[in-house]
Amino acid sequence: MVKFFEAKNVVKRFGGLTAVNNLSFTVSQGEIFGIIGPNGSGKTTLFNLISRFFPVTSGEIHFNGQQLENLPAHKICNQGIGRTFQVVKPLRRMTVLGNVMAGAFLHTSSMGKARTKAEEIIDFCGLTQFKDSEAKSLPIAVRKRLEIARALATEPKLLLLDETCAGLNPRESEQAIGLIKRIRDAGVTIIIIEHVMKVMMGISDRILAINFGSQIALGSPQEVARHPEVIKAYLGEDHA
Amino acid sequence: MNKIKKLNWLFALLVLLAAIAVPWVIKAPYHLHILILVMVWATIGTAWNLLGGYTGQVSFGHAAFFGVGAYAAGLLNLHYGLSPWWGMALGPVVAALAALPIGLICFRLRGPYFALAMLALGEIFRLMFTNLTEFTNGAKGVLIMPEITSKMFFYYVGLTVLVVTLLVTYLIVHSKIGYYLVSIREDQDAATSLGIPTTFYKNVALLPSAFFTGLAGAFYMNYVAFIDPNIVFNLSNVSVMVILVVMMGGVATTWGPTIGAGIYIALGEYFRATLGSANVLVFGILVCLIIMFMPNGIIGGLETLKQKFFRSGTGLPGGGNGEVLRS
Amino acid sequence: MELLSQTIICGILLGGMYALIAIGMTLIMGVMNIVNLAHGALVMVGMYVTYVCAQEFGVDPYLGMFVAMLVLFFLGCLIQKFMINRLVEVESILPENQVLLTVGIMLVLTEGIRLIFKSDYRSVVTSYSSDTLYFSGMAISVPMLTGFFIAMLFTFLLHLFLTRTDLGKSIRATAQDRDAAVYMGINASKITMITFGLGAALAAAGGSLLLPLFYLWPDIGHLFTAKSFIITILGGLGSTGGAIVGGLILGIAESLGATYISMGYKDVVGLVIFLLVLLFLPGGVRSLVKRWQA
Amino acid sequence: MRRSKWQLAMACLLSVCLLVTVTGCGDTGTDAGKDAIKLGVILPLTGSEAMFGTMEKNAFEMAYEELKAAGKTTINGKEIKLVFEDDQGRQDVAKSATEKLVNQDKVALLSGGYSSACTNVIAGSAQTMNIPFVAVTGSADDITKKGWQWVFRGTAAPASKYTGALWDMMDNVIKSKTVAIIYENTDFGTSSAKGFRQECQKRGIQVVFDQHYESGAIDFKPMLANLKNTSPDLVFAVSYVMDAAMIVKQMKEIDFNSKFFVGGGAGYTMPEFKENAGDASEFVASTTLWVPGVTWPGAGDFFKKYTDKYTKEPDYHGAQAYATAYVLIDALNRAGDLSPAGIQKALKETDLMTVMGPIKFEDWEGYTNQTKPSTYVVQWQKGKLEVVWPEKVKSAAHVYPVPNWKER
Amino acid sequence: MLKVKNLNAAYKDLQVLWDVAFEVKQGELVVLLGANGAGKTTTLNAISGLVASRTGTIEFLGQDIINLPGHKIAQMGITHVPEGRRLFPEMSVRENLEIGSLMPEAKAKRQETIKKVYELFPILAEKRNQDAGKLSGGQQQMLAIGRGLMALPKLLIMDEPSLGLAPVLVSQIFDIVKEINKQGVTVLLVEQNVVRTLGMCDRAYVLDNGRMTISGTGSELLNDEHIKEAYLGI
Repeated sequence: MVKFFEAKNVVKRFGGLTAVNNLSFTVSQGEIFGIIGPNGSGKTTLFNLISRFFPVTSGEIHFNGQQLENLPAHKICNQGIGRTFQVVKPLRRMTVLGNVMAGAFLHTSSMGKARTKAEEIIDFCGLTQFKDSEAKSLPIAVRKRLEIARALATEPKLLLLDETCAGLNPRESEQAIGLIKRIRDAGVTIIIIEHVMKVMMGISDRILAINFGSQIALGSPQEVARHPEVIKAYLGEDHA
Repeated sequence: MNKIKKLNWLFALLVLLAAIAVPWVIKAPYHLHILILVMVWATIGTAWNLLGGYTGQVSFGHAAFFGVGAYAAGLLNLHYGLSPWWGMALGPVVAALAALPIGLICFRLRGPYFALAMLALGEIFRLMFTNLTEFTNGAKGVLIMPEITSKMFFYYVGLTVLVVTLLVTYLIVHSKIGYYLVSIREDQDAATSLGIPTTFYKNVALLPSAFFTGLAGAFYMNYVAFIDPNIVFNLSNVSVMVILVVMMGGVATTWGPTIGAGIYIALGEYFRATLGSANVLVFGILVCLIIMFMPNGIIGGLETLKQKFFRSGTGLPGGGNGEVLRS
Repeated sequence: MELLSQTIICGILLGGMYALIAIGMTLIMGVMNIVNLAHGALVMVGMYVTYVCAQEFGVDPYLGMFVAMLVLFFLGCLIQKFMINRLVEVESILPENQVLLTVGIMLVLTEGIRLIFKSDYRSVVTSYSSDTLYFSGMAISVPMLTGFFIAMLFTFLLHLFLTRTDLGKSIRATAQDRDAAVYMGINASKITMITFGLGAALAAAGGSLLLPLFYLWPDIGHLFTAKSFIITILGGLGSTGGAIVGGLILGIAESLGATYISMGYKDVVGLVIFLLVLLFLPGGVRSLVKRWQA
Repeated sequence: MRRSKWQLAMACLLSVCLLVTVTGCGDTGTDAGKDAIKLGVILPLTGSEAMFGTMEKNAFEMAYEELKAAGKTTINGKEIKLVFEDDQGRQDVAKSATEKLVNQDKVALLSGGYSSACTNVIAGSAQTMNIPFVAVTGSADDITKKGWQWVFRGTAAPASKYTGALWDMMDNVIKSKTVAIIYENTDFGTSSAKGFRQECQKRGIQVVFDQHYESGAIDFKPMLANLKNTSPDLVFAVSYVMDAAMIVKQMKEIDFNSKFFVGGGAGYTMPEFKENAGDASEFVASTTLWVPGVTWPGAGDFFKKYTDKYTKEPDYHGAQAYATAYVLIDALNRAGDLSPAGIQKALKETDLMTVMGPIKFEDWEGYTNQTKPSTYVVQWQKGKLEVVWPEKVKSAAHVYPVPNWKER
Repeated sequence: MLKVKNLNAAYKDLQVLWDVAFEVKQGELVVLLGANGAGKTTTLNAISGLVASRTGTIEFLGQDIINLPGHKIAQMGITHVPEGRRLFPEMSVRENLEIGSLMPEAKAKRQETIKKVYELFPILAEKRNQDAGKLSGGQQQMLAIGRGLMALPKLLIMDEPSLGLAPVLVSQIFDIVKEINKQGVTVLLVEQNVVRTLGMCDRAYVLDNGRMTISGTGSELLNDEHIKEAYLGI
């Protein structure tokens, strides 16, 4: 059987530094797959490898029967993978609607259709009241949601979310988590990076913990949270 | 929203009607001449704006396309004795063809490096057209004898060129392509993540930009009737001037380049007529002031003002945590 | 053979002079990321200062050069502080408006000078203007050789300044990481101002060295702006050594092009090299050296 | 907040400017239109050619004052007025200036034009608008070769005819077998070189070196070293002012000797050339249309008066403008009818002796309304520009062959 | 020594800190804890003057420094060892250290201090002529700390000195921080390694979403369940 998403022995080196070291994992359809790790452990690099912003040094990435690692970056989205950025990259001088429409144009060239679709998604993400605001004037929580909406507009089968909750207050965090769950319920598989484990515990089906680019644990949230290597990575050596 | 759109079209239609009526009101050929020049620059400005303003790829080498368009018209006449009006068909096509390899070369670079590469290419065109004397007549330039001399005729041709350019750029900008172009300007990484092939779309912006610049060049040749490489491939008088025109009017706006061209040409002409030998100096000071205080041009500046006036009341809906902190 | 060696000697001497002008630009572009199209105009203003010194007060151009450097230093500081620096606070759609501001500055400087001095061609003729050394069949112009050595000396002094003094190190530090420089207690805005002034002063020096053998008029700046860009990109941003190598490469390439292709294509050769370097060797000669060291 | 005020202020300023411009452009000149005869002169008063534009403007004004004193500037109670326009050395601006002068200021006739490019454009516009245009300096062959009846050129020779006197001298004295041509790649340079080349072919003289260059180079030595290797008898060079000085200086530096070095006008006769080239200018010859020492009546006076008045020596550009002013006002005085056609007719009938020699607009060898030029060969001798050919007007004997650099 | 009250800070139009208040006393080692994006780095940047818009009071040695430009603050004796080291990559190790001591007093003792730094980090002495950019991660971190020490700071601010380092090195870096503090330098530290830092600090504050939530001595917080929850969600 073809795996929905599979990374095989992925390695990325920058000069002498190994940012991602021989990672292998699979994600099955409909899952929320979490990736955690301390700052600088290679999570975002991994996303950049999947979305082809960087070329892999070695290893293979398969998605839906397609091999990704030799495709140009903009083709990844065509394959059905959407992503958000850790440091949000809104299209600053476009309105929220415009941002989302830019995503919606992937599958249509009609302004009307793109617009209807974008409005639906904006509604789905709870951004209706900001629809005509310029992206640069939005607060951070809205910007993060906007990024998700924009990625959703490309109709992804797999959504890569990079630190969606970082910098949000608890209320906003909860809203974001609610949104992520609704997206999953709508049939989109999600890989999510979080630094804060708390967020991951509630939503992830499985979690991959990495440090120094290598896997240190993989399993259910509870298993991972109790894994001594993870605790060590987060809290320091002698904590148990 | 749709109402606003209809109003916009209505406004455009009114402007067009007014423009069509102008020669029946202003009969002075000198004023028509100024207006014709304004339309030439508005066309180049609008074309440049598509690449520079909307796509964010600031070209310092649009003289290359302008010159190629003008020379296409001139050389047709020189070598084959064809009417230079055929150049209006050939010029833009040649300019667009020239843009293909240029795009392939220069879009490998970003930001100021792209600008510098375009600048170098523009200069290379100038030098090549100066040196290839067999083909281009070199520095002697190309002189034609216009068959038609009526200002009104040129006015309407110029107007048609401008209207077509405005219409096409407007349609491009307000379509999928336009959204993609602005996305590329705002954030290239984000654009890529949305499945936008950025280099391809930069070329998509470059081709019509070169096409219409070439069209303006061919029209210019027909109107002014004489060109030489130092004129049409000139760095400061064409490549830089077009950027100033757009910056003055409004970067990435529909009407900006036209307004900019109007002000630029009219003001330049006025200064020239009134200020004597200090005219370029005053003009230079004005350029500095505009860039320092109205970096997005007159339309951009007015836009900011409008926002300042209206924002204070409404604020952001549901601002909550998003209140803006200002010290 | 004689032709070749004469060509190369000419190229080297010319390249040395170009280099000094370009070092000013490489400083400005490397430290502040400012694409300065007014650079040639600054050279031109410097030359006029030297010219006035020579014509009105009988000061030898090689001494007048120092006056020009001082004047241009302050002029550069003012331009940076009150014009270019202001743009940082201005929100604009296109970051390239900074480039255009320098175009405006160039216009103002050129036309201002024209208003004062008219468009007349001016030159400073010195007793040594056309002295020539002959060396196994090759002719070497004395003012060019002097200029070359002074240019080299200045470059060397600048190198010492940048590597040995705290101020110089602060400039380099600001270039490499502006915020970190502030963490170290460096007043980064003052440093950028000084750097621009220094760049302008060096430009003036380069122009002044050319004065005994060249001539000047208000539009001469364009020539130097173009050359400086080519050299700066060729040598690598912010690198004094790179500017020299870049200057020499450009000088020799132009000379060879003029001898073996045609004088008319001389500038095309320079521009094509410029494009090739931009495309295939971003970072210029300097990055080659780095790669070779690593 | 401060910035927004600035923006508002700028917006206001700009809109006011625009308003003034739109309404203002129309006003200039409509008021005095009736009781003056306007003479439009288009010259580069700013930009890189302003040096010559200013000189020509000065000469025009000087001539005007003299004529005024002689009572020639008032015709039937109407005063002739000079209206100057700046073309910035740009040809689209030249077109605007032409349009303005003709359509706004309603000038009776046009003059001016420094560069060939601008002159071409003004001439074309004048022809289409049926306004007489008398070119001052622009010397590209084309300008009077199009059969344009409204375009006149009296004080400037077609570039390819600058060398008339030189060929006479070549045939009689120099008799070179090999020549080298170097020229700047401008309209004037290319036209001159082409004319020279054709004459060479006609006479079977071998052209051993033929190269053009981009003006403004610091170092001509690579080209000159190449040139040296071909050792021609004579070098013909067409250069702009300062390139000329650079070329002869560097020729001296690389010790390149030819029997005769002759410039094709332009740079080699200017005071700046002598000043910059220093002793390298000695024995350099040039073809030219005019020198202060020429025997035409008033030439020396003009030179002296101009030098006194503007504290700067004029060159042939000044003389061209000065003579043109006389031609124009002469024609206006003779014209029975001050309509364009009347003036055109009067110009056609011109036969006037000026500081540039006799001016007579004739049709010959495909040229229309073109004065047959008198050209000279001049040579720098002991720091002075001496006329050495034609024999009958010479002010000093020619030095030929020129001594080698090292033997001076 | 350092007293922060009602500190609000924003990047452009994005507010990051809300009424942050804390205090560092002479000779203390104080730690700021918090998740990613909680505002730790912003707090430090606000203190050293690199955030454009900030309001409130930051009192250092009795003087309010909230409106001073960054370089003035550095000249007063606050030295910042920034996140990600921020070395001058194309300058040698020695030059990096020299750049650290531009202020008059520090400059007077430059040679002395360099010697001390070399003693603290012998590896730097060995590589003194190499470009900083070519050092390994750990060496770079040492250089960053060394460069900070060169200013003879009254208050040393360190932002995640253990970021991206191998465990062995992390431990080494903490030992050094402790050592520096022992030698009398007041230290304000931002760290992720909760256990290690709580173990060695005098006091600690926890930032959450730009607001101060918990504060106390190291040992108090070490046993606080909230900490664990904040980080691990268990």
